[in-house]
Amino acid sequence: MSVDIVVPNQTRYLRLIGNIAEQIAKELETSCYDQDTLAYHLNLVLTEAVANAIEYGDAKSPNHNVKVCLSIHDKDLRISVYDHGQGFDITSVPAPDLDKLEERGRGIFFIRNLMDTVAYHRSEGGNVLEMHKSLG
Amino acid sequence: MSVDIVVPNQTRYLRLIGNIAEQIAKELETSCYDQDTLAYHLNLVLTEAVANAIEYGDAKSPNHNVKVCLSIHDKDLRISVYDHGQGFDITSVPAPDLDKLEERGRGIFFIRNLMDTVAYHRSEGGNVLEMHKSLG
Amino acid sequence: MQLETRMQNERVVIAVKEERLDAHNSNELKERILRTLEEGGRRLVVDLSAVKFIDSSGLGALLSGYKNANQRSGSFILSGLQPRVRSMFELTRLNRVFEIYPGLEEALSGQGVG
Amino acid sequence: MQLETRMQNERVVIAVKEERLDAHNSNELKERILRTLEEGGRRLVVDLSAVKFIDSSGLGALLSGYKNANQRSGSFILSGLQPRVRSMFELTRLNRVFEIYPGLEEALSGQGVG
Ligand SMILES: Nc1ncnc2c1ncn2[C@@H]1O[C@H](COP(=O)(O)OP(=O)(O)O)[C@@H](O)[C@H]1O
Ligand SMILES: Nc1ncnc2c1ncn2[C@@H]1O[C@H](COP(=O)(O)OP(=O)(O)O)[C@@H](O)[C@H]1O
Repeated sequence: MSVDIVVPNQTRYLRLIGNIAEQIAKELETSCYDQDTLAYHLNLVLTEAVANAIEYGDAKSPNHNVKVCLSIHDKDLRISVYDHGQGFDITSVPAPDLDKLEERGRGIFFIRNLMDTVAYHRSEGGNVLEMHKSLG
Repeated sequence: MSVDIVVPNQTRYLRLIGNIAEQIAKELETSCYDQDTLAYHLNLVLTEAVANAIEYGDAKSPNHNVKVCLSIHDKDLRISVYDHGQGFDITSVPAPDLDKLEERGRGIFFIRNLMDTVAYHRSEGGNVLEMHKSLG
Repeated sequence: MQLETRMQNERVVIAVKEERLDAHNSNELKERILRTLEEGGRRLVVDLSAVKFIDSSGLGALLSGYKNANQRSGSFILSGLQPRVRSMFELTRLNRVFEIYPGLEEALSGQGVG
Repeated sequence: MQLETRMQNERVVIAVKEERLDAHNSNELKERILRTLEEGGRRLVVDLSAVKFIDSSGLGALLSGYKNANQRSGSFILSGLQPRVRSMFELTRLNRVFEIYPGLEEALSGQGVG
């Protein structure tokens, strides 16, 4: 199963993407996961990733789109979020110091916490955040 | 905005597709349409079209997929549902005689009623049901 | 599919405990209705109050029940249609075919039934 | 964004009437809290009972309110966190930072506040 979503790079579409993620989670057979918790987690991971793609991805072109691909095969969940920005080195993003009360910097933290693997690299003339989780 | 969905050709995925359609409807700006009614109608149109694609599309290969593409641009809603079956001539499907109590034959009727235009033709080595509605 | 069958006021009530009645589960409802008739049930009430969505196959399953009950001189009534579900009956004019009551209580105390 | 601000028990209650608190609307909450402080409100309660989903920017908006209230020697407390929302506070250990009450009633009668 796969779902590809393309929306204008506007935060008002975060809800749609998050809700679609929840609907998909409802259909997944998971042994090791409560279904509603999984739904929240997928919603959160997509919301954070797409919010970043909107914020850091080419703000100069307000009519740019953000693309999201979700696929599930044999209990393997893969999510890709594409952006057209400068890109960044995700391996150099430190874990946030949770004792410091920074207002920002918990997005990648959530994503890393809730997915098994996370990578970011150039792709298709832009960048892609690739995430994977085993639902086994 | 566009959403493409690929699911195994099994009726258990009708709910997911219908629910995604409802989520999309919630984000649409419509002047002439109650939002919840539009949500039901899109849910129904997709449920009917995908149920047909599953039933009449190549039952011999149980691992075949059904593809659905939804797009909205400038208040124009387009839905395409692909199947890999024998195909049929949609123009020769008569309107059902509503006074006869047939158990079947109301799917295309609903689709025609709720969409502005409906066409079916060969495409991509299979067939596609193309539907359009103006949300203007 | 979640279907609850019980006797109430000398009727067999089949309550559909699903939000969707569609091509995925409508056949199961059709079979349940048939089996109920075969087992001698003659006054059937299908309670749809939990159903938020019905498609053409769901309507077909109910029509099958209606026709089979008629053949056996039984009665077949519906209760609890939500507004959007009801509008699908109207679009197909099946609201003129089925005996439809707002709620289960009215259906069970309904006059002129079976 | 649906935000309800009202005085209750000498506190300013800001009730978030949205199911989602995310990057689309969290800035509006942040601004509303700031304005409340600028207008002299010192004992703030943010009621999150309607919120089913919060992301990192929502947490950030609440932290901004917390820090700004502290700077002005005000109090800033939260009420009504749904379980899954609460678990996001736990994952980020912010449950140790914020004063959190199960419901608005407890928050309004809370001891050691402001
Ligand atoms: N798609 C992206 N493109 C460029 N930089 C990004 C992207 N996503 C994240 N970053 C960088 O990683 C940092 C951490 O991201 P995140 O944890 O989501 O926190 P926040 O966005 O609140 O700063 C950001 O500040 C930004 O510099
Ligand atoms: N994707 C399809 N491929 C082939 N035939 C189709 C397809 N969709 C519909 N049909 C034909 O059109 C007829 C009417 O379809 P419909 O109104 O959905 O009613 P039903 O499926 O209940 O018979 C079907 O009986 C079938 O013969």
